[in-house]
Amino acid sequence: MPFIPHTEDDVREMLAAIGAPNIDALFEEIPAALRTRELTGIPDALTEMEVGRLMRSRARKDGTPINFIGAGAYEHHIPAAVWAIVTRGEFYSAYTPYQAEASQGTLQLLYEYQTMMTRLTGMQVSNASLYDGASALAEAALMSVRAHRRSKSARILVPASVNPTYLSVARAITEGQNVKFDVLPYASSSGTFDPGSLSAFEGQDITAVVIQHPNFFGLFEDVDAITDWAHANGSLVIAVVNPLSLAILKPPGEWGSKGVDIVVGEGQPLGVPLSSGGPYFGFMTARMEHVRQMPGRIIGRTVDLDGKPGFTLTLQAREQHIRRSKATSNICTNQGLLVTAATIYMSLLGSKGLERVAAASQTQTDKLIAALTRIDGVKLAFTGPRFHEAVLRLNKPVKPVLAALAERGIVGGYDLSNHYPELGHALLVCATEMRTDGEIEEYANALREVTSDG
Amino acid sequence: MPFIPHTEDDVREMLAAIGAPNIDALFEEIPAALRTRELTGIPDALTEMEVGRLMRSRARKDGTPINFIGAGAYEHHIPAAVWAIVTRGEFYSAYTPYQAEASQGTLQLLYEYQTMMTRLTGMQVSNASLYDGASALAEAALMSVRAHRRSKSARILVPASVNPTYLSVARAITEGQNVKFDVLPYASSSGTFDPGSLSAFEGQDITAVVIQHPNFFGLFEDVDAITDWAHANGSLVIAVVNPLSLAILKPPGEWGSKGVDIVVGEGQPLGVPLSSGGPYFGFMTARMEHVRQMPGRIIGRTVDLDGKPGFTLTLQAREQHIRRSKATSNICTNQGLLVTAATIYMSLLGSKGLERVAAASQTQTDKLIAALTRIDGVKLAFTGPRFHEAVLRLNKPVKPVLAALAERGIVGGYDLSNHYPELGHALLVCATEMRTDGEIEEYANALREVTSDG
Amino acid sequence: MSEPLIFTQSRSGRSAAGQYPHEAAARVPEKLRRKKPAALPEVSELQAVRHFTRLSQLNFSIDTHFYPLGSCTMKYNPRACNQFAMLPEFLGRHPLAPDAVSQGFLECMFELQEMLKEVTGMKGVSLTPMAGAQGEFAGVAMIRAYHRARGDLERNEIIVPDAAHGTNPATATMCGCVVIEIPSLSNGDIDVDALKQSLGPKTAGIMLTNPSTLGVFERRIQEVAKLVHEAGGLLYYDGANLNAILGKVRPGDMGFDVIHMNLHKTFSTPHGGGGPGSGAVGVGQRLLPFMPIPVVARQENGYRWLDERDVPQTIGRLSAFMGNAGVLLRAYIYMLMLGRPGMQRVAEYAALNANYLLARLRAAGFDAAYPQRRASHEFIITVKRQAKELGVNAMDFAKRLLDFGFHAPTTYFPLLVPECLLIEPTETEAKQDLDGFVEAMIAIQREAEQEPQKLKGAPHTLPVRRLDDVRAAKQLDLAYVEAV
Amino acid sequence: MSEPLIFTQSRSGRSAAGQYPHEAAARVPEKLRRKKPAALPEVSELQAVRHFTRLSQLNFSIDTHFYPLGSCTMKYNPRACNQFAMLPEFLGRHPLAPDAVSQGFLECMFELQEMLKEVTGMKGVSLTPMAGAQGEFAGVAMIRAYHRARGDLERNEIIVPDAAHGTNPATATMCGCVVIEIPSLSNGDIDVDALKQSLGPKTAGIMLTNPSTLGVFERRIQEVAKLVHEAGGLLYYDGANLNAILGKVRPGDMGFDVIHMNLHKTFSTPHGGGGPGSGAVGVGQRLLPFMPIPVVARQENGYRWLDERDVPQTIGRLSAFMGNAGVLLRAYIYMLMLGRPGMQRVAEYAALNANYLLARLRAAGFDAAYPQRRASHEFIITVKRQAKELGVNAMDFAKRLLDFGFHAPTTYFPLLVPECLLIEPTETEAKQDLDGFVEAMIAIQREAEQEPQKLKGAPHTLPVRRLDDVRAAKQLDLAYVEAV
Ligand SMILES: Cc1ncc(COP(=O)(O)O)c(C=O)c1O
Ligand SMILES: Cc1ncc(COP(=O)(O)O)c(C=O)c1O
Repeated sequence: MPFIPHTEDDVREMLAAIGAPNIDALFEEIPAALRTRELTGIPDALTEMEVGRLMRSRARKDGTPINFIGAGAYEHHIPAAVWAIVTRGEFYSAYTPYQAEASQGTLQLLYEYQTMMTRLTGMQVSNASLYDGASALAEAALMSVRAHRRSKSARILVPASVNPTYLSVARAITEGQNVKFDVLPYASSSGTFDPGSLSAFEGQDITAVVIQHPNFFGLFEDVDAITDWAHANGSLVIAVVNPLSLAILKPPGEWGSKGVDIVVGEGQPLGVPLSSGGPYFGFMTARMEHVRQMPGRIIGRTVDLDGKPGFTLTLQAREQHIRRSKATSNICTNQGLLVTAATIYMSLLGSKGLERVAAASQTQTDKLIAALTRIDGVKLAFTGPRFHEAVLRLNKPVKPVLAALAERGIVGGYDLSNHYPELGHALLVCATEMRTDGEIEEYANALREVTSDG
Repeated sequence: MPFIPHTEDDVREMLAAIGAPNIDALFEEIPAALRTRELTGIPDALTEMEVGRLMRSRARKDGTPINFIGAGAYEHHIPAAVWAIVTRGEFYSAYTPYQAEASQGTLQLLYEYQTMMTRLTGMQVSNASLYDGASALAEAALMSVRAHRRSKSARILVPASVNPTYLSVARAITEGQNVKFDVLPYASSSGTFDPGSLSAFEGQDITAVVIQHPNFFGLFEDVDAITDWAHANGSLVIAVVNPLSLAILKPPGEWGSKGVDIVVGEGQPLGVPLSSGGPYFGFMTARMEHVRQMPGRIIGRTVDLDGKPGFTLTLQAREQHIRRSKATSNICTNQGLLVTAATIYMSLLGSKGLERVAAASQTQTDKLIAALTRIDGVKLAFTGPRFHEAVLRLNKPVKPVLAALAERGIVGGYDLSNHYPELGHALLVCATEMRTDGEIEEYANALREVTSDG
Repeated sequence: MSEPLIFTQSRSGRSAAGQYPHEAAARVPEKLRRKKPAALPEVSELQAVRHFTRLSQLNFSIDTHFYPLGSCTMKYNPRACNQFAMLPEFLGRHPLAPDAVSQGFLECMFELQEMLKEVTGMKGVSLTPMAGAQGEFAGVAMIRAYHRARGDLERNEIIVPDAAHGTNPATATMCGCVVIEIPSLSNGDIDVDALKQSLGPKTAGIMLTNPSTLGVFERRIQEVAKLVHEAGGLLYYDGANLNAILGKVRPGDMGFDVIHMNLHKTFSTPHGGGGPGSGAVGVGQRLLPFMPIPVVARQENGYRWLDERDVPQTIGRLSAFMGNAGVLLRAYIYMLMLGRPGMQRVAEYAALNANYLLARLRAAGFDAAYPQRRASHEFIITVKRQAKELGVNAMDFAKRLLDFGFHAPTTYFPLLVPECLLIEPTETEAKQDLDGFVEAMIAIQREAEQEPQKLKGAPHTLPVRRLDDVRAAKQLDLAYVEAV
Repeated sequence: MSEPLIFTQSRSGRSAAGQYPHEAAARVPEKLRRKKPAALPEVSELQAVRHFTRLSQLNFSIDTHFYPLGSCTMKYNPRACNQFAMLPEFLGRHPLAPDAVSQGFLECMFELQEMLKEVTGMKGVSLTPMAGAQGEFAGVAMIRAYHRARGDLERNEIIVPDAAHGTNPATATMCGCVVIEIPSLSNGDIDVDALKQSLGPKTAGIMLTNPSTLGVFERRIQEVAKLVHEAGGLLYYDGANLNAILGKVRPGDMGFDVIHMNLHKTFSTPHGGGGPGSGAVGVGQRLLPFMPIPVVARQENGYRWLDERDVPQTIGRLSAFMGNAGVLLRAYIYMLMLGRPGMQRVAEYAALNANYLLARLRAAGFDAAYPQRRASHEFIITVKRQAKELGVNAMDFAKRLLDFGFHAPTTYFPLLVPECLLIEPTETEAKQDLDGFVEAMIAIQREAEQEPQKLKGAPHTLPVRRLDDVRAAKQLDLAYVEAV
């Protein structure tokens, strides 16, 4: 019996102690009519060896194509030490640190994480993670509604240059609480949001303005102007950022004249593998004044009976297990293990390392774009300053091009035509520090072939 | 500076404390003429990311062919838990447990290992490992010379059905101490050693007789008769065994009427991956009366100042760091981490699990032989009872056959023609529980193609 | 044992230089450029490895301790799940990679959906929710969408028993619903009369977990289902406790319309010191059109994700991609290793362990909260009597258990049982360890009688003694600030 | 903290059933069959995982502690080395697989040979020895083979300084040689006069490590080399201490004919609580024909192993296959990450740390064994004075250091320095940690003066207190026997 330690003797003695004739008797309170007869749809047990064989064959089917997509998930080098430590049983198999004294490892690590995230984003407080970047934006929207006492509208402005999936998720999650997102077009020439277009909303009750920077197209937004407009208009500002980019970009805490109110984003670039989209982690930092409106766990430093410093979950009165229907969010389990990875990652890289990674990613993307736009029928859509992604316009539909590239072992980018039909045959590409010059050349050669066919 | 934690400030302060003008001054005692100028043959440093890329490309070159060789190294399923625990820093990065109080984890584990090995082999004492199976045989030979006070000959009988490489290694290592190995032919009909042929040595001063069981051809030897002959002749008996086979075979401690004197073998089948031949570990167990002649570390249980049980290196007076030129062996560093793997492996499998693995390996080998000998020109050389290896005779030279199979992703066996030219085009094949019926069929199909060519 | 903050080990100019590219300079317009580097730690690789390795040792975990945390199902997380989920191809797969290079992964996900349907008795499964609470969200959002699609716009009340996990009412609120709390009877069952009174034209649905967090099976579940359905409401099953009934009774067969499962509990994916989890949802016929996307479908030319075009009435997306894929792979692998017989054994041995532990603790003089009932996979001991007579409370017992090498049970939840310890041993613990726990409880009881300050001051042998939570909440210290 | 033996957790009939094949029965002739199963532990997977995880926590290690064990070079073992050496293709490669499916691995081995040649200044390298001692064996065996090949059959004396590691004389014996021990001078150098007297027509060679295990560089090495060569002997370099001179001076340039390297020290492969190691050997021109096989060669059609047919005068094989391949891969990866500049830094910072620690300890009143000398990568403190004045010895200091969270230095080696602590901080430790060690030593010295029983009874905070080694050796308990 895999995973069951009971011997026959054990079972006999245990039943005797219980006073039950057999194990089945323990389920006697379940109405007989409801009892499951057989789980015919479940296959027989496989041994670990057999499962390993199966999973390796599944994995082999997918192979290891060279990846040029970003679109919210980025392939960066992850130091071997990160996951060697993350998967240590003491981190991997512990629960949420409810018993603080028996969880100081996790708690101190989370406190260190919170510190790092406040420093990276330039804010004062951080929670201990949300599910992912998209749901973090939803939580930020709800938080802004709670935090902005004077605003009654629950109306939030979002440029269309924000990750469209983030917007869908935010809508799905906040819809029950009547949050309204007004989507504002980006400037078709630049691919960025024009702060001037905000003047139409001057004086209106806008709870918050969202800024994604770099935006979904990889471009830099005019964050100062938008932030200042929002504050002048009495609105809060929610920044959506790639944490890695903050190694080279001014932190949201310094945008405009007083900095943003809430920062969220996807933590994946900090030491978390792509792994089909998750588990990743959403991060959230904010101004201290909003801390009681924050969703999620927060760790505080305190002292023990002997006055020795220690760490504990704090401000739990915000949370569902205490406040129930009045909690700031229903979140309970978060993404602790990924935060563990990120904390180790940030410790190993330091700000200098992050800066180098960010810069190298930018450089490789520049090379990628140079190589691809040399191909007839491939054009750069927006030429402004950018981080490590860019929109290309092809001379033919993107989907079959991507399929043909996949056959050549290349995952060529993200097809924008569903979300942004106005861009035509648009493809979002990305290179990180992981992409070599040789791989870029390989991609260019393949794309040349594929786009010139027929 | 990868791996160097020093900041410029640190260096300055440290040099000041030393009173040295610069780091170079610390090497001033090295004659100037000898100082190395530049290591031109060493390439520039690679980052971890770059090394990862390089190593992955090297690994890809070798691929993952399906393996049908044994010949001393066997591909068994290794539970995921084994190496997850073995590579924990506390095991992985600890030194030999000289400071017992700070090494109780390693020491207790080794004591548990010793216990398991004595139980598996049916002997009374075990050391904490030797380098590998081959060098363990060499050490056993030397030990038998020391242990057998009455024998003056240092003469050891070895059937030719013993792994020929083990014999080479034993010769290379014992040669300086004038140990002489007399190699006795195996019976050409059966592939096993005929105990009757020992009568020629009756009454001679033979220090020890070596028995490998199952022998190099995978066949079972007449261990009782050989053991009893040796003891009757006043010789010691050294058994060379595959530890996995002992789950189904009578342990050497029960061979003949009084059991063997020393047991050695290759520990690799117990949870150690093939990994190109090492690191593996040699094991050695023996009768208690010989313990002071054993080479290698031995762990003992004792008590601490408070009477609490604890573990420590013991009988160190046998070892080089105490006894120097009079030590039982020069061995110092052994193969501790692999023993860690084996101990966890044996704990997870238990004797029932080992028995199943052994039986499944035997079954798959039977199927393999049935499938291959159905091919024209492929014959089974020896038909006696066997464990999980067998000798096949092909109708053409083995080397090109193996090369052709390798092209088809199959590592088809071990070419015996160098060591056993008398066997003709002989191929030693092996299947373990890891080989599926499908893979066996794939091999048979490939071999049919390859042997029928031309 | 304690470990200084990593920031105190940092020195300007130190780094693990092998971890980042040799040279690279970013091009950022002046006004967007970061001026002062973020003060992240500057440590060597060894320092980081040592720091976090040492930190890890300060934790209790399943891999090191018996961890009978009720409602959390802390059972063995097989190492194989981790190893195979972390095969390089799986780790390297971009979530938006074309289907052509994703069939292996998609096949796993499809089969996982199918198996979860089978064990829950539901008609459809979406794997996308990233934890139990998000699964609950998806469930309640689907219930709302269902009523709305029928034009039944008034139904916004969600009935929740007082024993429910906090995420249930919190979720209802998040979905814009009004929470109607109903009491439990003293035997642990729902107060069906109170339920009847709560039902009405505004009833959207009810959220139940069965067995409840009181550790007992809701015997009148069929009646409850009938009542709610007749009132026009739907039934939500909080499947965090599925461990109790896996292979024994299926939520779909009990009449539930929607369920979320905590794969990080029943299906043994690790909890990672807080997460990640996965809250896959299963739905009956009525809610099929509303499932959160994406969902994997098998089609002629292979597997593919269904999206808003395929499921136009979907409640939408709940994550940027498709949920916690790596957690899902682990659950899939675990289910394959259990197989049909293993799946059935889960509840059997979970119940055996819980009932045995309960029997032994009662025999040792402890009070069960529901002494007339069978325990499910967990049960409640109340130390109300000890609190009154000896002045030691559930927290004191919990903290003292830590000194004995046992993680504490869940304390003070469910809220309706005073001084409660919610104990869930899980099926992967051996009798010996349960016996050890009983002995510890007996020893602590004796201490409570003879030297209660031993409990009050506990723990004594951990990296820290009892922490000042009040101070933590009052003098907020949420991020380290270097002394100047 | 302590953990019961796994045997006491075993129960008949328990198993981790997912780990072995469903069904299989062996066919073994009756008289060869095992009758009673070996009494291996019968535990669940969780029990095994928990047991060994908990055991691991009882260890000190580099990943958790500063570990200044002299002569052992306990520096950071980069995790990348482990990760890349354990790529599935490398783990799965059978040692006897045909060359056609081995080129990737062979290329790594070839390049490793080349790099080791470069850093040692030797002409050939064989990677096959499985630890330092086996490397020594190979070296001395080659020296013997060399003399024999020249018909110089009388040369069987190996000269070994008294400071040498125990493996040196033990190896000489194993090779059938006679050991001639020569003393060291009070300044740590070899007594060259004594050397001269020992040299003669029976001299096979000399085994030296330079810097010696006394932690100082042998300044007259050129003279020594000349003398030995003139006497017809060869020079063996014990390269366990190569960390001290990597990139600074090469054994080949000093005149050595053969060297072994401890890759598990200088090249930072892990020591694994006892091993594995790798004792690759390098040889000069004269010994090239005698190298242990196999050795990798690059040829037109790729890489291949050379064997006895290619190296007919070889001393032979020392392992069943080709040595500790996985260790070699780790060393190779490490060397690639260091690269040329990193290789040079090793000795620089190892020496900086050693000399700094020495300077600080001396400033704190401790006595250096060789106060006039620069430390190499390690140095010796002697507490002879404390032993005499306060009755506390080197062992007491060592054990008390454990309580302070530092692994003890090597004690009572080299044997010629009384009450010695051989301290090797290595280059990967930060100044802060060295400072912490100095503070601990100062505190212990203070205790030695004020409450020496603190030292005598140490350690106080570890899983066990000081162990009774005498009892261990007298009442041998080498394997567990169940009480009946
Ligand atoms: C009964 C019950 N419901 C819901 C949840 C919420 O699940 P999660 O923590 O995954 O969001 C939990 C777990 O804490 C639970 O025990
Ligand atoms: C100076 C010296 N020589 C030789 C050795 C022996 O090396 P190994 O332990 O790898 O056999 C050691 C290590 O213990 C050593 O320090």
